[in-house]
Amino acid sequence: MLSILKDLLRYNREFAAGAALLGIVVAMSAMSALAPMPPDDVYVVPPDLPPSWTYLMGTTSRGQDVFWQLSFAIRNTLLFGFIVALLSRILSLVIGLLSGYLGGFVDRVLMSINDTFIVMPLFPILVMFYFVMRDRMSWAALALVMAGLGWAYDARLIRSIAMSLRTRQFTEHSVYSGMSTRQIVAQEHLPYVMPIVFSTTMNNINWSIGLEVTLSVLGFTNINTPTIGVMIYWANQHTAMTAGVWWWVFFPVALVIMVFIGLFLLAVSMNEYIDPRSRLSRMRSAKT
Amino acid sequence: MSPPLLEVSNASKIYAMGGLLSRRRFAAVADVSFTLEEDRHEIFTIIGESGSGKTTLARMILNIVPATEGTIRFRGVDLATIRKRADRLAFMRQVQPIFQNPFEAFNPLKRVDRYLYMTALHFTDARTADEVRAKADRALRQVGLSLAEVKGRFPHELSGGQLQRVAVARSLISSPALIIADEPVSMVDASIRMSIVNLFKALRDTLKVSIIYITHDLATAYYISDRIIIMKKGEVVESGNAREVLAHPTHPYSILLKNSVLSPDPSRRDELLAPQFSSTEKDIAALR
Amino acid sequence: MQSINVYIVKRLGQFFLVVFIGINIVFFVTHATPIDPVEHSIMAAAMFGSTSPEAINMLREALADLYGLKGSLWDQYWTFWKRIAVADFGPSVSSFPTPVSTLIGRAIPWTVGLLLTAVIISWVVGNILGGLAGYYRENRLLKAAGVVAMGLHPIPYYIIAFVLLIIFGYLWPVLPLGGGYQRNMTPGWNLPFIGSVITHGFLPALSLVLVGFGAWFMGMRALVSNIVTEDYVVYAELAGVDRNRILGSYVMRNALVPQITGLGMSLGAIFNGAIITEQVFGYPGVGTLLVSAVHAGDYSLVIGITTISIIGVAGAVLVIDLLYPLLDPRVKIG
Amino acid sequence: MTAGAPTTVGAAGQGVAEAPQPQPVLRVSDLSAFYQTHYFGIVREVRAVDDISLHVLPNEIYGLAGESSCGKTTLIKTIAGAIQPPLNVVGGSVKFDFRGQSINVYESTPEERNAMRWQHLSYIMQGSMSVLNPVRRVRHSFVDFAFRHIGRSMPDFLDTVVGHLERLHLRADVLDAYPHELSGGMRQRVTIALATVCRPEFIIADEPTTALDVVVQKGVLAMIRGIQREIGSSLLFVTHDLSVHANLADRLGIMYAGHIVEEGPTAELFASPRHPYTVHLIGSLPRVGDAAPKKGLEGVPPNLADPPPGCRFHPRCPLAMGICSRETPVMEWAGPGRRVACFAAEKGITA
Repeated sequence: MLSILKDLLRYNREFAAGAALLGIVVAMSAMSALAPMPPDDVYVVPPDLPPSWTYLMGTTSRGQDVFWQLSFAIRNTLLFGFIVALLSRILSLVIGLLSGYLGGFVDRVLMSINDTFIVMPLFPILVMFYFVMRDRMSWAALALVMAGLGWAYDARLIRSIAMSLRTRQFTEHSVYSGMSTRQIVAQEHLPYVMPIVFSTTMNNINWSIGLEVTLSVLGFTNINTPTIGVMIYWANQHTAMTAGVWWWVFFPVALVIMVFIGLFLLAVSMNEYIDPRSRLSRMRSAKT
Repeated sequence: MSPPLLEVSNASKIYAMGGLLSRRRFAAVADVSFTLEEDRHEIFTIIGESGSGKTTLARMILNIVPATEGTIRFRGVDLATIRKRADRLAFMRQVQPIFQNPFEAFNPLKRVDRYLYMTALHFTDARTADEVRAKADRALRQVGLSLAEVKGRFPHELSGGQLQRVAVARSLISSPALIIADEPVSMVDASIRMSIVNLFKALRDTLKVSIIYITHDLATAYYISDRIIIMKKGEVVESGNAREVLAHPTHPYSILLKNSVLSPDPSRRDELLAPQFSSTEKDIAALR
Repeated sequence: MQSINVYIVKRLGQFFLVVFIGINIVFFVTHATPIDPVEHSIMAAAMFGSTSPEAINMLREALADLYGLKGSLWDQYWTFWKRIAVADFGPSVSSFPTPVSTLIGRAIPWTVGLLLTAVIISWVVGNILGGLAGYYRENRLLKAAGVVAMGLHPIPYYIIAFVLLIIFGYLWPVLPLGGGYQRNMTPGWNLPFIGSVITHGFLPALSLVLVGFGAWFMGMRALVSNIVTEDYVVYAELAGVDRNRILGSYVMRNALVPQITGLGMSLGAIFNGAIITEQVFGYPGVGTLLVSAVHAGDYSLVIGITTISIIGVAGAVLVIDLLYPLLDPRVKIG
Repeated sequence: MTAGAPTTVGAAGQGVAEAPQPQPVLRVSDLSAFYQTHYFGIVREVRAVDDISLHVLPNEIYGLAGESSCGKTTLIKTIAGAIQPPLNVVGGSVKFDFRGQSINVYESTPEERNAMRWQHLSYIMQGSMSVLNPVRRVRHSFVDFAFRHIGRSMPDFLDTVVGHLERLHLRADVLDAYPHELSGGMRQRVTIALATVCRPEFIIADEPTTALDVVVQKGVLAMIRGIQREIGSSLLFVTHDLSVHANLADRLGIMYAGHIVEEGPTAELFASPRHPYTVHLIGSLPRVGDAAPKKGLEGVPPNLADPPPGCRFHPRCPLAMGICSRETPVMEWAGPGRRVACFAAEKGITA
């Protein structure tokens, strides 16, 4: 796995670009540890200052330093995306593998439910969820709900791989080598599923961050935990664009776009790596 | 009197096909019976075209597909009663498969020798790494290879013939009484094919293993078989001593099959232009 | 022929399953709320100034039905379904006493129009350019389009809309922001009005099209670069069949099949995008209505919009699923 | 030095007394085509077709035999002008001569090549399952492939197609079927009909019967040969199955690791193979009624990215001599119509 990453980094331009973008973003979030003030404090610096050497990204109308504020926001946003992806990965792996291995009736039932969640319009449901939760809506509750809603598409992908692996001859060969089901799944099949899990994780993080930003900007989350969305929310509340405080909006938007493109590039390059056709052709040309 | 090695009595595999309302029954294997004796080591060949049910029958004997009617007994044990993992391991120790496509029988992401070690670990008394390696090496030497040639290699680093030899070696590690080989040479190159076929002969004569050889190729069947059955659409149409049946088939289908085999003899090429093989209605029926 | 019926029955079953599960989610989420929805709504209604006792009672009645304060949970559940079956969500709290269904009915044409325009444009343009890019790999213009698509695809609807808003609202204000048409106009089939609708819908539609274009472009390009290695394409090339014909009847025609499936599968997400975008530009569709309903604390309206959205999206997916056999003759077998 | 002195190309007929040799339809000269790839920074070159010369006469069936990944599929792709990077032609030429109208495949424009396709040169591919467009009716394939060559009005054209289908015992209604609605044998006959409807001078067939059952295979081969004789075209037939070649080919070329190692009239090649590889292949063919012990060949086919020096067969050859690992044997005339590339065969030693 490590050597694959090294190869990708060296020879795949998309992967390298994605890794570089994410590197910047992660470095920014790491800066939050060095922040001279807690994120919730307001009016600690003079408000509405444009970017300068003292205040790298300027200051907000609420008297916050955009740079340090952004470091907390991006940290929370990344963490949010990561946790949603992690939780929904567990769901999609379990459901996808189960459906694929067991087949038959179980598969049909699980996939009907799965398809239901794929076409369900999630945004109104999330809004409704906030609506009834109101002030009890927290960052963690939102993460849980989104993980519960965001597994379906990837479960379908994993299922299709599990199904094809089940019928491969080497699976039977492993059975007759005395391996247990657990050994076969963990040692023979998991290597095939891992790359797709990796690439869907990237896309899932994108998806959850996108929705989180949207909900936060509308004020439908806890507006006291700084995230990228919450920063834009406050900027909008203070009509930052009309007031000419463009840096309050520009830096969060630019940074979050870097996240989206960076993660997507990683997913795409990984997808290309795992595409059976391109891998097959590589193997064929190596053999002929 | 000890029970026979393998006793297939009136075994059938019937699938229900079709949609919600109309259910058709389709017999992949219909009422097949034959017996392999314990100490008459032989190559028993099942001949058939695609759709004849020969592969389904092989999978029934391997206890991968359950018989829907009739029984299959191995050394007196009804395969339908083998459920617990310990029983299944005991059965697999005595009955081992060899698959058609050597490139498919090994996981392309895993090293080839791993299958040998796993088999030795689960089916023999070898416990230490050295013992396991010794077992693998001994088996490989029985097929004309050695561990040194195979160790640490991935499937794409070996040729089809080598891989098929490794597959045979792996099946020998547990000293089975019965080997079931499904088209083991159809994907192997012509120049190497006969050495694999000869290998089966040698296993029968020196290691005293009975072999069920499944093929569509009458020529290799004639070359190595002791007894054969010919299957068509799930049913056995003719059976008996291999040389006699193939030299003088009596069932119309067996005769058609034999006449369809192209002779590797250019002097008889005008047979291809003979009327019965270019324009009669019978031929068209066969083509469908 | 038998199996095509089986296919239709299966798709219908899936439609009812989506509606059933969706409405159950709506029911259980609204019933798990820690605050008393009825009194909360009454308070909100009082804030909007309609305090006549009859009106309050009527409101209380409808809300009690919807949020289930009458009878056992099973009774509440049953009443809820009965109300939904006739699309009767009671009066709106924020626009009392207009019924919720009327408000939604007014908003739906805007949303459907926006969605339909954006989906058709992005699907058609994305697929055609993506197909061309997959087939003519070396074309520079198409390669550039690929880079644009790759940059646009991962960015969520909200951010794209927000960036467009900043560009065309503050940096280069040439297009109207907010509303579906100019305020002082009366709706009608006349040129100035239609022109106003188009200029007002341009930015929301553009942001939907940009995101959608990226997705369809990337998907189609990947599909095509796989399909060109299929035997039937190679064979047609060997036969010297006209390249445009190969691209149209062989490559694109086959790629269309999974792209239609993809359209059905992503309709829910596109709908999400549409209502988010509407809100950014203040477009008078379902999305803006939903957000204002939340801010106004209008329970009936939120439930109504969510329910109608679920049924609407499931219905649209059903229509696409039923069109699918026209494109893929092999469905008859499976 | 050689068994038969090298002579000019056309002089290799069965007898000088017969009518003068007709002009070959296909002439491949010193053709080399390599897969040149750069993966993860590593450049590799797979020499799948290496310095091959052959010709095919009018109305002749030329059989090409060889094991998997010996380069035979690459060779016919190169001959058909259907190559794409990473496969590149690095030397030699492919010339067709269709009744006076000649074309040099790698010196012509794409338009010229396209004009030749299907009218003069057609193809029957392996795997009839996937060569027809799955979402369109069979009729459209005939229209797309052949209409521009046959011309005439659409109803006339379809009449021609229906008449042609009858020769292959296919009813007119297959035109309205989708490919998945036909059986494997019918589909393969449809592709044969498709490849022959324009009565091309040259047909390339790549393992067309490999996926078929034996009973069906014999019928399909009979039809291919019947229709080839009827329209008088040349056929380049590729398969690994020597039994098929024995029944179909007029002349046979044996490929090993990117080279043609032996060539000759099929009957003579089977009767007296010269190259040790051919000797082995023919000697080890199992037959019903023959239980005499047969041997397999030791060793493995070479990796074409890194072939052994000298004769590529020498590591597996029972007759290998010192020179075999140093020099590459060239194809030399070895009797009337026959060529072989082997130092031992030159000296008259046989396996």
